[in-house]
Amino acid sequence: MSDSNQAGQEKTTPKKKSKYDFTDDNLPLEINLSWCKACNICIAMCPQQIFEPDRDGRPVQTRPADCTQCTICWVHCPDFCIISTVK
Amino acid sequence: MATTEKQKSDITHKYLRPQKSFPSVWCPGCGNGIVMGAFVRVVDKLGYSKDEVAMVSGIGCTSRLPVYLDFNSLHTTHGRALAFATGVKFGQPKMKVVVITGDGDALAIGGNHFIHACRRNIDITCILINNHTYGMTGGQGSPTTPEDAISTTTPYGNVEKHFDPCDLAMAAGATYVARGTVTHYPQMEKIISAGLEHEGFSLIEIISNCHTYYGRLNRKGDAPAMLEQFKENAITTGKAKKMDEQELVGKYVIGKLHEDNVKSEFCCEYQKLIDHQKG
Amino acid sequence: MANKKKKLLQGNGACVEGAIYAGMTFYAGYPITPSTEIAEGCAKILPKLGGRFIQMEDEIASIAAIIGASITGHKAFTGTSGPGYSLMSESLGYAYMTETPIVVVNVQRGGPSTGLPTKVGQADTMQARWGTHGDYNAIAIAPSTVGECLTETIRAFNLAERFRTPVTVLLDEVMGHMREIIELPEKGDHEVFDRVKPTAKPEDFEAFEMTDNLVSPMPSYGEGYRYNVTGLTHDVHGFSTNRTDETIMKLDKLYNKIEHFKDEIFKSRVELVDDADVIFISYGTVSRAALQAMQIARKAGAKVGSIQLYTIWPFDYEMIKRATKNCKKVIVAEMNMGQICHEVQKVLDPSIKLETVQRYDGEIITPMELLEKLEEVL
Amino acid sequence: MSKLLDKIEIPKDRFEIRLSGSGGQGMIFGSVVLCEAIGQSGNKSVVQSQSYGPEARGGASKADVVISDNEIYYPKAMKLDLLLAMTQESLDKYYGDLKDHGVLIIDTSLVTEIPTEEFYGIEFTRLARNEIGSIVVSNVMALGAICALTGLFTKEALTEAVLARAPRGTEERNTKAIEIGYAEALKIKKD
Repeated sequence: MSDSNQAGQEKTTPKKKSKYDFTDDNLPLEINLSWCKACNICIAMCPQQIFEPDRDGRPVQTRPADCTQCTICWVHCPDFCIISTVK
Repeated sequence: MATTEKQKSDITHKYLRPQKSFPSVWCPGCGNGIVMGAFVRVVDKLGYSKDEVAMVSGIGCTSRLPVYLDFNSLHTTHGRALAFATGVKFGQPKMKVVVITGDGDALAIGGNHFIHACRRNIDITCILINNHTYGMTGGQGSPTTPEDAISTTTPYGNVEKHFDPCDLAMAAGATYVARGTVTHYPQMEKIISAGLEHEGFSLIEIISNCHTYYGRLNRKGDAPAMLEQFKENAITTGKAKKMDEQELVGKYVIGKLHEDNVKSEFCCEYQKLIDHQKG
Repeated sequence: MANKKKKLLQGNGACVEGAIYAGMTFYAGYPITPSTEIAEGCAKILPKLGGRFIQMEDEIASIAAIIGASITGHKAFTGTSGPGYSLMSESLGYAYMTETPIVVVNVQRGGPSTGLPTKVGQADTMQARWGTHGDYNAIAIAPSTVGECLTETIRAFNLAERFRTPVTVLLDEVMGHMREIIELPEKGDHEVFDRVKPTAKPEDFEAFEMTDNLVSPMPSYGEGYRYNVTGLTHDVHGFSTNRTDETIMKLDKLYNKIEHFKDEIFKSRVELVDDADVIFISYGTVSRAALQAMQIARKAGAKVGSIQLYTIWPFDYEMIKRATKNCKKVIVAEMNMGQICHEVQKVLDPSIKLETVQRYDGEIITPMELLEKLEEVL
Repeated sequence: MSKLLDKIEIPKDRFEIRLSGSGGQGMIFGSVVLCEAIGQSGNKSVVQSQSYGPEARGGASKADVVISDNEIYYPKAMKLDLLLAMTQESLDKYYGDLKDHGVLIIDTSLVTEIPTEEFYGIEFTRLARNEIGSIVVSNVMALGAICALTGLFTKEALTEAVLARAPRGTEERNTKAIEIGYAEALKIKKD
């Protein structure tokens, strides 16, 4: 299934520094904007600064390729809006 | 099969009550949600069934937490959560009884129940989310509001002294006491887990942010700013040992502060009494 | 009858026996004169039966603990007196709102405040109806003998379980401490009612569903239903609501589940009222003085009757109206400055004069005082 | 119209006893034992009540027992059929509650001023001290006397009731006290 695909991709792209490869159409995180209250925590705490706020203050993944799946954004999201896409 | 990142990050959704509408009632960025996430991930990791967990709470922002989770939930009167929880635990000792409470709920109106639950060493895990203020009623001073801090009832600075909930619990006889902050997520999961697994009364104090009232009145900024301050002001127990009292003012000593596995637990002792008396 | 086990018991002790008979397995309490023997009795007997006794830090914690225990499936019980009952008021309201069956015995003493701890009173009668804030319907019952302390406590548990509501048993200091030889009931002598458990699957379960008799089946924690219990006004699922229709539904349910079935709750002893010129109305220990006065007065040729209320709340207005229709005067006797007399007045025919005998000095009303009043009004 | 109060009388099926003395003389214990002895001796109804409170320790102490073949309505004494007074204070306080020709039993080792000729005087305290070596059993001795004077219950029932409630190791003392009280009362019993 797709799991093995991604695992395969990981090995064949050694030039990426991050653990996972996130191309533009394969975002590292799925964000449930209908639950998001725009608290800014994910944006501020992300060590790779992959987010930028939209005009309502909600996170947009502007530098997805830098995501290291460190978990900081989703463990600190008080509203359970952020889910990893890595299967 | 190893859990994937997607599964790990999605655990919380397995425990949210399907009948409740989300997002929660809390302000954007409220630490209560962070603690809630940590709690369910710990429960999942420990493998407790939903039916065996009872969450008891009193009144306050924090006390709204159990209603969102698909466990047995008891939302009680202000300050009395530990007394109700004592009835639940003593009535059904096989249940994992967790009290979610705030600083006002547990230490002011519920102060007496707090010290007596500690004294009895009844196997309840008390997660005290300390935001130094009364959030639900709009930012009044609480027993943990620091000296000089501004609240709506201490508009010229707090002249009262504050409680240290962990010291209080230790002195009163709690057998597991630990402190964390909403910023230190892995450590928070660790102490909640240890508290749940500990047989006896455990107090888990989580320093949390009320940027809406406490933060605004004391110019501490928004939620991310407050979380950042917790990071700066948190001192691990190891480091704290090397610091003097003056240096520790305004700091949060985080980590396991006390553990006693010798002192007997109340329900076990009573069961022994029953077994003996029934003969 | 002769074969039954007899025992010399105090009223407080008989309450314990009654509670045990009814299946009580959990007691939480705080010592207070003149109810302490209830706690002491429970502390002694419960562990022997596999039940649980805990002395809490105060009465607030005591009622909280029994509500918690009731939700885990215990028949739960506490005993107290006026000051403790006042402290319990808040969580008593919680039990009304969450429809949690519990039994609270209030061994009344003189009040207000600390009052007369070792003396008798009946001044918590109105508090038993209106003690906590908000709208609700309450059940309060009042025995008058040691034997009735036992049987009425059984009835209190049955009513609590049947209606999913707190029930207050109003004793007083004299009754709590007086001793009588009573027959201990054997299994089967009295009906014991257990709360109705849900039969719905957990996924279809509504914790506070509307049923024909307005009482929702009640599961215990740990049985797979995982429902929410809150003191906030809540919908049928147990989740808080601000909606006006759901609020009305909830409060109507709390009120009507008792109001519509009050015939099951009423209990009174009506003696010789048909030809009576004067009727005593009383409850609790005072009823014994009233019956005594009636007996003496009848022997002396006066046409006197007596109504004793075992169920005080809900108040049986219809019965009072019916039973007093032929009399000329009614004497309400109570150990307070006038509480139940106002309820009686509400339904009394305007042609009937209401008289009262009241005592609030910490002493029991005597038959002689009632006879003196009788002479005055005859 | 009046006259109701002139016509009334206390029901004859009631027998009302008051044990009175000072706190510590065991009046309440005595009344409880009395109830149990009566309970064992048949199908009578009994009600016991007591003065209760801080003043019961040290000051005057009293306990009422009402006995009847029928349902007992009023649980306290109205007009005493029998008064036991172990102290001068209790006699002064309660003598007025005794009905005409009621049985009055007095501990004559402690009570000296007696307002009537019609009484049974036994030196319970002195006898207890001299014959048994402990004044603690004077209350039980008085019960022995009540047994002999009223016949409300048997001596065997009384002994059984006392031994069931008394602390272990005091059986002999208590049995002896009952015997002495019983015998002393028989000596002075009027028919």
